[in-house]
Amino acid sequence: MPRAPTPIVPLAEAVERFVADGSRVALEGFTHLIPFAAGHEIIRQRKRDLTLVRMTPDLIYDQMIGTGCANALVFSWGGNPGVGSLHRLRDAVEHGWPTPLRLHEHSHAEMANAYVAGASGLPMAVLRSPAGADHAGKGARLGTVTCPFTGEVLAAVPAIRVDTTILHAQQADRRGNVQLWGISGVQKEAALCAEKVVVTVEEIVDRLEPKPGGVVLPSWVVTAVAAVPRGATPSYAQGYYERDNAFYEAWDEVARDRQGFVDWMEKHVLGTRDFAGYLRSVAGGEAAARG
Amino acid sequence: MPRAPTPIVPLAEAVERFVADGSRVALEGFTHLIPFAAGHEIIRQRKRDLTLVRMTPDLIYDQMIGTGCANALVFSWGGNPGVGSLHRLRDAVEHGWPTPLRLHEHSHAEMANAYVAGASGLPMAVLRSPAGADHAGKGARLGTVTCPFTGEVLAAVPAIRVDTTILHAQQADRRGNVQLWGISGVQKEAALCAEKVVVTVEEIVDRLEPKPGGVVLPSWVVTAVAAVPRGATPSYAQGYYERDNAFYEAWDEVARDRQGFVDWMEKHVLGTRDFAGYLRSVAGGEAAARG
Amino acid sequence: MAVTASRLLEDGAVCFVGIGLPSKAANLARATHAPNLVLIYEAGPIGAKPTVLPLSIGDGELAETADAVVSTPEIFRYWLQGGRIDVGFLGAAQIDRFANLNTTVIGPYEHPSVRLPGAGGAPEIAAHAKEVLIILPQSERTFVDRLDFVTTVGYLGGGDARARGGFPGRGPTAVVTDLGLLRPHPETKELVLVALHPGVTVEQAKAQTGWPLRVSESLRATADPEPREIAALRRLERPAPVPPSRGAP
Amino acid sequence: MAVTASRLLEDGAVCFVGIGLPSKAANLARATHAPNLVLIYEAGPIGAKPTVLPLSIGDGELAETADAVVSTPEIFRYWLQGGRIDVGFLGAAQIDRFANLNTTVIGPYEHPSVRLPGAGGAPEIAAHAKEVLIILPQSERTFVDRLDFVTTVGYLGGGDARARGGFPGRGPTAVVTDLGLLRPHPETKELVLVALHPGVTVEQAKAQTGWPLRVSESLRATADPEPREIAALRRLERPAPVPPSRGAP
Repeated sequence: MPRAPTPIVPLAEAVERFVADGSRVALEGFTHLIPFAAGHEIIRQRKRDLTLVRMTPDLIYDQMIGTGCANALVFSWGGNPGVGSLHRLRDAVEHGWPTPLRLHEHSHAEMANAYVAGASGLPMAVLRSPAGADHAGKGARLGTVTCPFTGEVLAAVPAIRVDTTILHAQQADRRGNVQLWGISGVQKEAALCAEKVVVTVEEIVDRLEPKPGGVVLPSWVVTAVAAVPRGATPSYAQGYYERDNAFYEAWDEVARDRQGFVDWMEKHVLGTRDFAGYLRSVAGGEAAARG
Repeated sequence: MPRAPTPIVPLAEAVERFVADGSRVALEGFTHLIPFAAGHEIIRQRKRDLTLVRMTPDLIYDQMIGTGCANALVFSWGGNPGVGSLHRLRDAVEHGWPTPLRLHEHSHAEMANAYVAGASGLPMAVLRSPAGADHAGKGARLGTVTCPFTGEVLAAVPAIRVDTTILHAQQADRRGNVQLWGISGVQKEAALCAEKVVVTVEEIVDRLEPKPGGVVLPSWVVTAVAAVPRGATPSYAQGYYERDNAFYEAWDEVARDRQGFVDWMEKHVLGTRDFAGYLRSVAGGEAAARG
Repeated sequence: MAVTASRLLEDGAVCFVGIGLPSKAANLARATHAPNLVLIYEAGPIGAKPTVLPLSIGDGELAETADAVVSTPEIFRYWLQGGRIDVGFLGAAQIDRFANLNTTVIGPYEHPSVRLPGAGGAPEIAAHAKEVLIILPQSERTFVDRLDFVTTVGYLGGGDARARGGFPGRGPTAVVTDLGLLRPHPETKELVLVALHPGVTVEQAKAQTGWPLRVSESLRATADPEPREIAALRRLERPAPVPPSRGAP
Repeated sequence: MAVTASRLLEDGAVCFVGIGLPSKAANLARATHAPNLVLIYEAGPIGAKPTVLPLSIGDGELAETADAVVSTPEIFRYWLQGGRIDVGFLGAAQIDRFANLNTTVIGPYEHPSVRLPGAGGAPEIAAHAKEVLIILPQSERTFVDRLDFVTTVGYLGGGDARARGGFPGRGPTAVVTDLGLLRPHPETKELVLVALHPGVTVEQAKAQTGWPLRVSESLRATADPEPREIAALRRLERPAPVPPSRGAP
């Protein structure tokens, strides 16, 4: 209980120590602050048999699924926003490539509530969810509870709890307190439903200045911090850089084809030592866009 | 559905139009931003048979109960923080003076969760609340639900819904959007569980600048706004004025005695036209502290 | 399609919008006849006022122009389930005659021929919004006799099935397609073709529907886009003033 | 009393504190041996570092010095019920031999002779915090054979009654009074006097307890306040630098 201060470590060390093969891992961030650098490091370290949890899998899980890190996915909307399909996710589901993927599928409302329940130490969340829709085969357990006051039957969804949550934030201070701001999605709930919390940040600062819309995670709920500038690219970090919409649009072509995807991942992710190397690799790749 | 803009009106008009005798009313603010001006106006207009809802009744409900506005109280902690008893609340409960008061009594956790359920459109909240404590006679209904996934028995508390919630905030803009910041307690939930929402503000501004810790209520959930500078006194408004701790300490003497209380309310509240008049009256009363 | 849909939105309404066509139509309405339309996106922005169309539902532009940004759980709990949404605006991959929607799979769930993105916010938007607008292209592949998967409930089997199900909102009130406009029959809740875009024929609409399509006796033509609508659409669709991808894949 | 209580708090612990004596003791600990003590107040501040003692639980000083300020529902849901509190620190009007607490009424509930403030955060703090410290003055009126009302559960009827009740936290581990220190017996959970403040006798403690008080065989004296503790208390208790009441009642 005399707590050790939160370690500030290289990302590779954080992933090695706190992401175990076969564990349940959430990398959250609703379009904003998606922890791409951490996802790449998981790919580089060839973690296997992960259960990946995330409302919107986005390109980062497309990459992790396509490189065989995961055997299960808990999610609520699995597309490339505004562009189309996540081809690697589809290939895993439709053809079991590179490895079969079990799905546990929710609506956004169910999943957001399930995260809240996990953060609140409850075994379940209660919500008004429509009856009559298909659930067969979706892999997500649903139940009901009856309100003891009104007799109404309400939907129940099991709480989400994970082994490790990884977030990207704008800033941490030297003691490991973290602040993120802008669209904050379910990041707080994802952090507070996890055994271990790893946060990559744009920068380490002397003092966190409270920001409008700021979400603060005190150091004592943060397991480790790693400084990774531009670590959410091609997602964005409000106040630091914009979303790389062109990358999202171009990804559709890269991921459509297995070999093209493998070559791209080999060259830019597996073939680089760290995220700075990745950024240099893709920046140099504008002409050689197809890998 | 083409919505009328939120009216900005004098406080007396807002109370007259939106606080009905016999209705269920919440004036929230956890120590910070307590809507004293609105409470005084309810006293001046001699509203009757209100069910008052508030986690911490504080001096404002002591004054409203002592002047006979209420016949029921929903609450979770009824003291003068750091000072002692609320003598008018006690007198109403212990001796039915000036009128009997039905209590519906919760813990903070129950009541905070009940507000959340009300804001969420649910009939009840589910929490882990201790079994074994006394509930007999407390007037608050409690029930249980069983988790369909784990079999755990959890406590259930009925949602709070009210006719009118009144808040005090630092700022509104001219369209009736409201922003408050600092300790924000259950204000958002109190607003969102109400049919009508009246907000007194320190000032009307051209544009709300997003603040750290800011809670924004869009104009379309706000029924009316009234500008009442210093309207939370003797509570405080972060960025505007401090809590008047000396007033809280001195109140203990004023409220201890029925006649002293009546004289004080006659002189400073019922005998003044509005909150500005009240502020002048008590400011002039330092020597004549006992009324 | 976006123009017709945008005209269905009344000024001042609170509208929960998905990205893509719904966002485009809602922002067109805001730029033309409904300047006080309140746009809520599931990532957290309330009262967003983007000047260009966002590509994704969590774009920075949405947060920076919003009256408030709240957490995603709060959006679904306090704002949607709390009953504060007038209009839910949805797209879909498949629709049936009772306006039930599929965005999950084509083919059987366990062995889909096409895995679609899934539910997202749609099931609860359709359940809780006071009314629901749906926008999707019309063809035999999208307007199907039987959905491969019921992701989102419209009127279930029709008639009073939805009403008996205890849904807080009253359900879909219009379906806008590239061919025209459909409305549910007041009693049976089956979708009825009530308007066609200029140049589209009833036969064409029937041929591009996977069930025997009912046509209103008072079938009308939708009005041509007005110049100000076209101009507003152009402004919304101009490229955002951001640098090109620094990391071309 | 505050000094003895402050010494029970380990550096780095996360402590949920009520206003008054608990806040005083916790801030004294932070000012002396436990600079990394994390203070959480129910109004919303997390990691508050007040330099003077707050009068109320929502004082501005608490928010301005905090690492984060969250809503009251979040405090009770994510932080307390979420299992993140090491130490809950409570006062009370009455306590029984199994450390159950009454802060509701003296006399029958419907016709109380004294109406007390009520539950506040105590029931759930006592249920969820990993351990609970209690601080209150000791007299026959406060240490009673039978509570008039069980507001907050300590060990219920003793033994394994609490453990069987499914409470997440392990319950009260110490009761600090103006006479000394009591701890629950490891098996029976009945409070045992384990230390006396300098100058207090066992007979006095027994006389000021409403049940036959058990005394530890290894009864010790609490250490006198150290100079740095006294100095820290004086600093915390100095008048806050705010103007006097502008509205004297």
